Amino acid sequence: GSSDSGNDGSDSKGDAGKIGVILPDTKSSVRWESADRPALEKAFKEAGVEYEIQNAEGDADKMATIADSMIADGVTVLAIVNLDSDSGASIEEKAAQQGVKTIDYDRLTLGGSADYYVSFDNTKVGELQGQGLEQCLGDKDANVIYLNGSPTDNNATLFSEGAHSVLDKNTKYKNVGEQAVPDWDNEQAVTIFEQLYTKVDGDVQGVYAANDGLAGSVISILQKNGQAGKVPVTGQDATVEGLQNILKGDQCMSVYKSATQEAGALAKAAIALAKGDKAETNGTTEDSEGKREVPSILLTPQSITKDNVKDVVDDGGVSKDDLCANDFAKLCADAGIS
Amino acid sequence: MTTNPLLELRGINKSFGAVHVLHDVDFAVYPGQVTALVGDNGAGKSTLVKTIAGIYSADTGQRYFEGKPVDIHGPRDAADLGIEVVYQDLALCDNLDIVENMFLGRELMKGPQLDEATMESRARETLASLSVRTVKSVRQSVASLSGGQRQTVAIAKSVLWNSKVVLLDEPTAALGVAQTRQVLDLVRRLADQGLGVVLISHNMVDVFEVADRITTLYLGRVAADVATKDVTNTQVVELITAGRSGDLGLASV
Amino acid sequence: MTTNPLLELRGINKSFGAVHVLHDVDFAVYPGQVTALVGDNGAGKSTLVKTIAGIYSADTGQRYFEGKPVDIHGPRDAADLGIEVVYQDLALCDNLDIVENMFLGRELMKGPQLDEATMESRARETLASLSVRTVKSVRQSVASLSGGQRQTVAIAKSVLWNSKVVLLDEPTAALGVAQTRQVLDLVRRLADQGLGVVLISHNMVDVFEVADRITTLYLGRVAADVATKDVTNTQVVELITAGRSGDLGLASV
Amino acid sequence: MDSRQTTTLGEAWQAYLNRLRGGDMGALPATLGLVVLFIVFGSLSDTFLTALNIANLITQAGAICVLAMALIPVLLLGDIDLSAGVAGAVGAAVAALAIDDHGLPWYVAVVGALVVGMVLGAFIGALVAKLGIPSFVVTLAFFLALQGVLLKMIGQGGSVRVADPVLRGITIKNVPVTVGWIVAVAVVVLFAALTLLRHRTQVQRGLAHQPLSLILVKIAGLAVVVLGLTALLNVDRSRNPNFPIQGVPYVLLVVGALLVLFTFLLSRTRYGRHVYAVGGNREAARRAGINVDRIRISVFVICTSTAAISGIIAASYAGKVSPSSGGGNTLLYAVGAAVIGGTSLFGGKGKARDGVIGGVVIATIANGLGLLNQASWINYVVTGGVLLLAASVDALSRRRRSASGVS
Amino acid sequence: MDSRQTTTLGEAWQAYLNRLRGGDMGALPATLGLVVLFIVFGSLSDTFLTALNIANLITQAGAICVLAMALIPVLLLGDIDLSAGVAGAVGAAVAALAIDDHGLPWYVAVVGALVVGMVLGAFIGALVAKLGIPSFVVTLAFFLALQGVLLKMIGQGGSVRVADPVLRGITIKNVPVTVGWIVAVAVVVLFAALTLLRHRTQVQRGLAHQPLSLILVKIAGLAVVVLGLTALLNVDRSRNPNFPIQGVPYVLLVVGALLVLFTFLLSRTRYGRHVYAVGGNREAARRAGINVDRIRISVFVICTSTAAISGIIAASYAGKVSPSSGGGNTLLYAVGAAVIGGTSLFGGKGKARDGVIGGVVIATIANGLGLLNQASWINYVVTGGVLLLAASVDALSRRRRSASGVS
Ligand SMILES: Nc1ncnc2c1ncn2[C@@H]1O[C@H](COP(=O)(O)OP(=O)(O)OP(=O)(O)O)[C@@H](O)[C@H]1O
Ligand SMILES: Nc1ncnc2c1ncn2[C@@H]1O[C@H](COP(=O)(O)OP(=O)(O)OP(=O)(O)O)[C@@H](O)[C@H]1O
Ligand SMILES: [Mg+2]
Ligand SMILES: [Mg+2]
Repeated sequence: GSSDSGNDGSDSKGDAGKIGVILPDTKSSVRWESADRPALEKAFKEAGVEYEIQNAEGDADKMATIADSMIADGVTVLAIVNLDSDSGASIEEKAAQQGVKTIDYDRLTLGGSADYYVSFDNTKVGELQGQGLEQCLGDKDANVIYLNGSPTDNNATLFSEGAHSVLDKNTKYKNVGEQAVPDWDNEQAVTIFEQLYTKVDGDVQGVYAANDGLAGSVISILQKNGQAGKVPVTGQDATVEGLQNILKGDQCMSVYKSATQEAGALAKAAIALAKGDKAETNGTTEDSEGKREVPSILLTPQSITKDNVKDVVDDGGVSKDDLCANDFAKLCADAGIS
Repeated sequence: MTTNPLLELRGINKSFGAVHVLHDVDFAVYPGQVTALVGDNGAGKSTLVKTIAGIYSADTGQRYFEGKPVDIHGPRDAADLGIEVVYQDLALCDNLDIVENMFLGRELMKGPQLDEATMESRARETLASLSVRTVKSVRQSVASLSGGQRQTVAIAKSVLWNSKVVLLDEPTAALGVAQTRQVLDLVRRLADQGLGVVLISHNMVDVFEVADRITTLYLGRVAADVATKDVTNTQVVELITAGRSGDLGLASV
Repeated sequence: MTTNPLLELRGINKSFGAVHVLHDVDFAVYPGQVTALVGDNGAGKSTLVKTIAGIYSADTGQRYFEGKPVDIHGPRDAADLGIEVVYQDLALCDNLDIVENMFLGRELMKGPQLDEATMESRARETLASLSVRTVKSVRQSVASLSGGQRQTVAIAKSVLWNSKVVLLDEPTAALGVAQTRQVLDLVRRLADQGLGVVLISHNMVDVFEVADRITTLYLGRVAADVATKDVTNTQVVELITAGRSGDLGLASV
Repeated sequence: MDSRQTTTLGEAWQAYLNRLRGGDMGALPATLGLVVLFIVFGSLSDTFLTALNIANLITQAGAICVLAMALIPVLLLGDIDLSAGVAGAVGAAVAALAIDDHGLPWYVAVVGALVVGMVLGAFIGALVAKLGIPSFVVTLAFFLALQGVLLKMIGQGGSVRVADPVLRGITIKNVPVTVGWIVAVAVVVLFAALTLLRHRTQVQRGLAHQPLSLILVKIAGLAVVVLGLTALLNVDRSRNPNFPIQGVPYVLLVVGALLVLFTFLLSRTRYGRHVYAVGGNREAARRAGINVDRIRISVFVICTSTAAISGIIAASYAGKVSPSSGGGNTLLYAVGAAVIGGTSLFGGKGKARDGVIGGVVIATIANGLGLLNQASWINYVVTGGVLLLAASVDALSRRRRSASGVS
Repeated sequence: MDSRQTTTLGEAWQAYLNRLRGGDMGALPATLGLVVLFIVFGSLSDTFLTALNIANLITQAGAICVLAMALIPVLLLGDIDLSAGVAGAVGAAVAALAIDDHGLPWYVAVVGALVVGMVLGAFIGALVAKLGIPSFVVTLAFFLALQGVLLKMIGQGGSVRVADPVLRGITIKNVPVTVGWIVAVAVVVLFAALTLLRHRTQVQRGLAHQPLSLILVKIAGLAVVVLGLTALLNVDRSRNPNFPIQGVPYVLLVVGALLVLFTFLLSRTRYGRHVYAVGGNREAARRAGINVDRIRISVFVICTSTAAISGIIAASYAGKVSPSSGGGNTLLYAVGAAVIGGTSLFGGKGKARDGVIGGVVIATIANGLGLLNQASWINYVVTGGVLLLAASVDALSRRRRSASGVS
């Protein structure tokens, strides 16, 4: 009987099953708790289905524990954002054995047995980041530093690959330093970047940062050296921090993956499954390891620059109050956010 | 007794779990007198001392100080009443030096800072007065001291304050001949100044030399509480080892 | 001396940092004899014992055992030679019980398991033989023992093995009258069995009662090494406190 | 004379109360904390006390119980091993790669993991004992370095699958019902036989012993728990009629076997005695002729190799080893488990069972919270709060001990 | 008689060597470890010893030095505070939100952070001292619970910006050149005056004292370090001609002031004396009439409020507070720093400067490695290896101590 679980509705349809969603963590990105959870809750409540939403807090064992307890609790549809393919596959295997339908949310579980896949394309995100940096740099020759996500996170690898696939083709750009940031730790990122910056004597014209948090860390050092706004930095997730930095001109771009949109797609598919129907798909995705095509609902990420920050606010990705607090009110107004 | 006791305990019982260590112990300390507390190993002497000092809380029984009932909940309370104790297990901080240990809990201050200079001079004088000449420096950590040197520090630490009752639990056990002499003299001197002194010792020669009264504990019970002049060495040894001697001692053992 | 020493040390020097504690100490232990090691507090007696036992390594000097030069690098080596020590600071494990402490390092086994039953019976007999009657249970942790009880456990632990040399550092300091008697008798009995026994004590009465020889340390130097029958109590006390007595002792002090 | 030589149950109970009052509390305080947790979660969630969830709890607790147990000998010396979690993951990765890449059978892989654990432990132990570097620093260094090794072995963002049916089976398979019953009965009978035999010898030789009645109560208690749990787990707990799940999870046998082994090692062998001695008073142990360095090295060898087993259990449960396995707060939780169980970080005091009881406490918090479905910040707060609750039940029931001056 | 009462420099040197041999090593071993690190990284990277990088190092070391120093009083009691890092982040978040959301001036915000730290510390201390729960468990619980609180406080925005020029300036601004020189000279003069005055009193009253020559050497040493560092940092170190960077980073003043304060508190006040006493022998301290519970609570209050300053420095450096601030391995590193500096986890032994020296060691590893730009797994391994290297230099130079039996 907690306030945000939906099973207090006594009028929920008896024939509909119960939906379980396991979110991955609270640290790599804020979206899971601040966007996905409310969007999903809203959709489920409207549909009147029973549901449970939990966060594994970055711990694969914990995710397995949660899955066990959700199955014990009688969910019939289980959606997970895996922390890595193998742990995800093992959860899906257990679920399948108990007759529970599974959906891969946001991240495909390679070698898994999910019935559906709902996501943005991660390699595509990396490509957008690469293209964004290319645009900000223009035709100049540029030394580029890469600040990747956690070395233990496969998505970080995909983002980086996507970005490299764009930037490596451009012969004007030189990779002068590349480091992965353990656990996406923003504090460590500051030191790591400061040292890369010092190593090349500040001779840097562009920075690939895997998400807005890391971008913020980079900008902190650029400010210290009077370079903020002069050296373009990429980001991802369209967080308040990232968007504010874009408005200020310190950050070149971010990538918006509308959680509302994605959560809506998930909710729709899950509700359909819970009611015993099929979900509508718009393609398939290849699971290279499991050698199968997974029925998919794929969404397109959006590149965000100063010009279209407004789109994120309009979509509900961030609230205007948060974004336009204090000093940023004027910048917001300039960007047409009212 | 003509004078009233300075400190008096009545009907003290103390158990550790299932082990009943003190049985209805009555004990009194008179001003200007040395009371020797004797008993076999494990008789309960140290337990009694720690109960007086507030280290242990008694299960039952009442304490009176200068005739008034008092509650002692911890060493702090005992110190506030003017009770000072030299414990058998010494209780020194091995990580501190001699000066620091001697003034622990009553450091001398000079404004906001510790007055190290004064403390150091006073510590040095005190040790000299107790015939300790082998200590190289009073800034030495007590961990590096010899057994007797440690004991001297513990004595110096507790005896040199303005107090009304001093309890010494086997203070001369590890001391050399000269140092023992000094401590016995000190004990006598303290009593002559009007303090109540309790001396625990297994050395009957020392006990008979300085004590005015002797209280004997036998298996946690008071076997006898007599004036020194009324008993002989042999009688006391019998009281210690058997609990009774002639018509002195416990009724049925 | 007619017999050869069982254990002999020559020219031992030992410093702790800047503090020079033992100066060219020569020391010998003879089989069948009790050698008393006496000296003021801080004279270096315990340091000498620990150097013999391998707890400290000497800076210079040579050790001979049964006439042969030996190296002692740690307590294990000393034990292998048949040297047993009762330390002044007792060295008991407070988290273990009496039986466990007494057999520490030489537990009796029954196949792969500890033979608790035999160890327990033997521990009980041993304590009884040392006149300790107040110990409630030999399965009691040593942390809960009285000072004298602890000392008895330490003595029992080290004395009851087949050894050739036994060193006792103030073994009776905390003991009651009866227990002291037993330990002194034990010391004599061990010597009569042909062992070399070293007894450290500040109690001259005890020393004169059991010792065959007396070695006096004064500020880390050997002041005299004499047969008990050749000296008087007063002479020994002078040697201890002043380093010389008549023509005995250190040349220039 | 001996207070334990009482004979009637009434007297025994009185003696037991006295011992409690005297501070000799045994496993009671930690167990009490656990009972409180069960009551709290049982009343908040209908699912918590179902057979399915109890079985889940057992599998979830496996890895942390073993890791906490692995740490006990190290903690007994007053040392700590921050690297045990990651070292266990390295061991598990070795095993998984041996099977995956080299097609070796599972038992060879497990032996490989154990050997890797031993070698790592010997290294750590040697640095601590021979060079005298504080174990906190040595194992912090290994904690970091081994994460690098793991990352190298598994590859950035990758993971190694544990597909071997035996290893995977540790946590997802169950012992056949009849075998489960046989084992359960055997355990109870063996325990009864051994304790009664011991008691007879003690009485015959006039040694300190517990009253017969108390021993009978203990045997009865064990029988109720073991047989009750077996009965509960031998019922089909599946929600899916086509897929029956019944029997005792294999992991329970592994943990049980390790618990017996560790308890024997620590309380019945000379080695165990020496571990306690070194932890209680290192100098006294040295003077008693114990080779202190060897003991110090050995506990790290035991710790790290047992951690490898814990790593394998964790890998079996997650179905894989990833570069972050064993990292994060794994080790803090395991040390916390041992401490909640009653082991002291200052050495000399602790038992193998402390790790198991504490491990179950920690796993119960995660399990129970998992059923309550709260926002993640609430989960953090509640985890901390519940941990504190369990620990304060424990602390309060131990209080008299210090009040009676035993410290 | 007193070995310290020698007078010529030669004799003083001899006496110093003797003290070293006797185990009284002071700050030497840890400093030696640091020097080794500087040599290693200096030879591997050309940039390492530049003014720019030394300034980087100072800013990077700020937060961990302060956090390690905050932990010293707790460690002196033999306790631990696993929650200090996160508590510091909560304090920083309070300060940042006070400025951001409520428009309060920075000093009010900082006071707010300190108060939050004190309240948290008082809670933790009371649980440890009054209920008797082991500090490891209490602070593990707070470590978790406070992460939840932090997440709740800043969860929605993902991070709180530290835009206030004063707070941000702690790590990105520098003291004006002339002011820097004035402070540096003042520090040296003050130190010289105080030590010489003390020496004179000691000589006059015939107390134990160090030889004058040694004192002069110490003063000279301090002068060289302080003035040399000031000279180095007062040169423009910018790579960008349009944006000069010169002067001593403000954070150095903050750390220096805290170091002086902590050193005074621990070594010159009654309170400090009592902290050492309780850590050395709690029962002896109690018998000496010291209120042990009050001391135990107070160290946690000091620790957590100082941790808030550390959190603010970290936030200043990163320009924000995020939900992961102060989490992860932050605390293990800080404890490791204190231990490397020479503080014992068993209590009773340690100095404020241990935290600073150890903190610089840890920061140097990250700084040096950052210049080498290696693959992630190599970074992990090298961090571990270098930590071990620094610690073993320290351990080896301390060795004689235990050889001489002082333990
Ligand atoms: N904390 C404790 N727990 C259990 N038993 C204890 C405890 N403290 C003391 N005892 C027991 O109480 C009895 C009395 O101990 P106490 O230390 O008072 O003896 P004592 O008279 O001082 O002996 P000694 O002359 O040897 O110092 C002993 O049998 C001892 O074992
Ligand atoms: N580890 C050490 N470091 C420095 N000095 C020490 C150390 N151990 C002993 N000393 C010093 O060496 C001297 C001799 O100590 P030792 O313990 O041998 O004396 P002792 O003859 O046994 O005295 P007692 O009769 O008091 O036991 C003392 O002055 C003591 O302070
Ligand atoms: Mg006593
Ligand atoms: Mg001695």
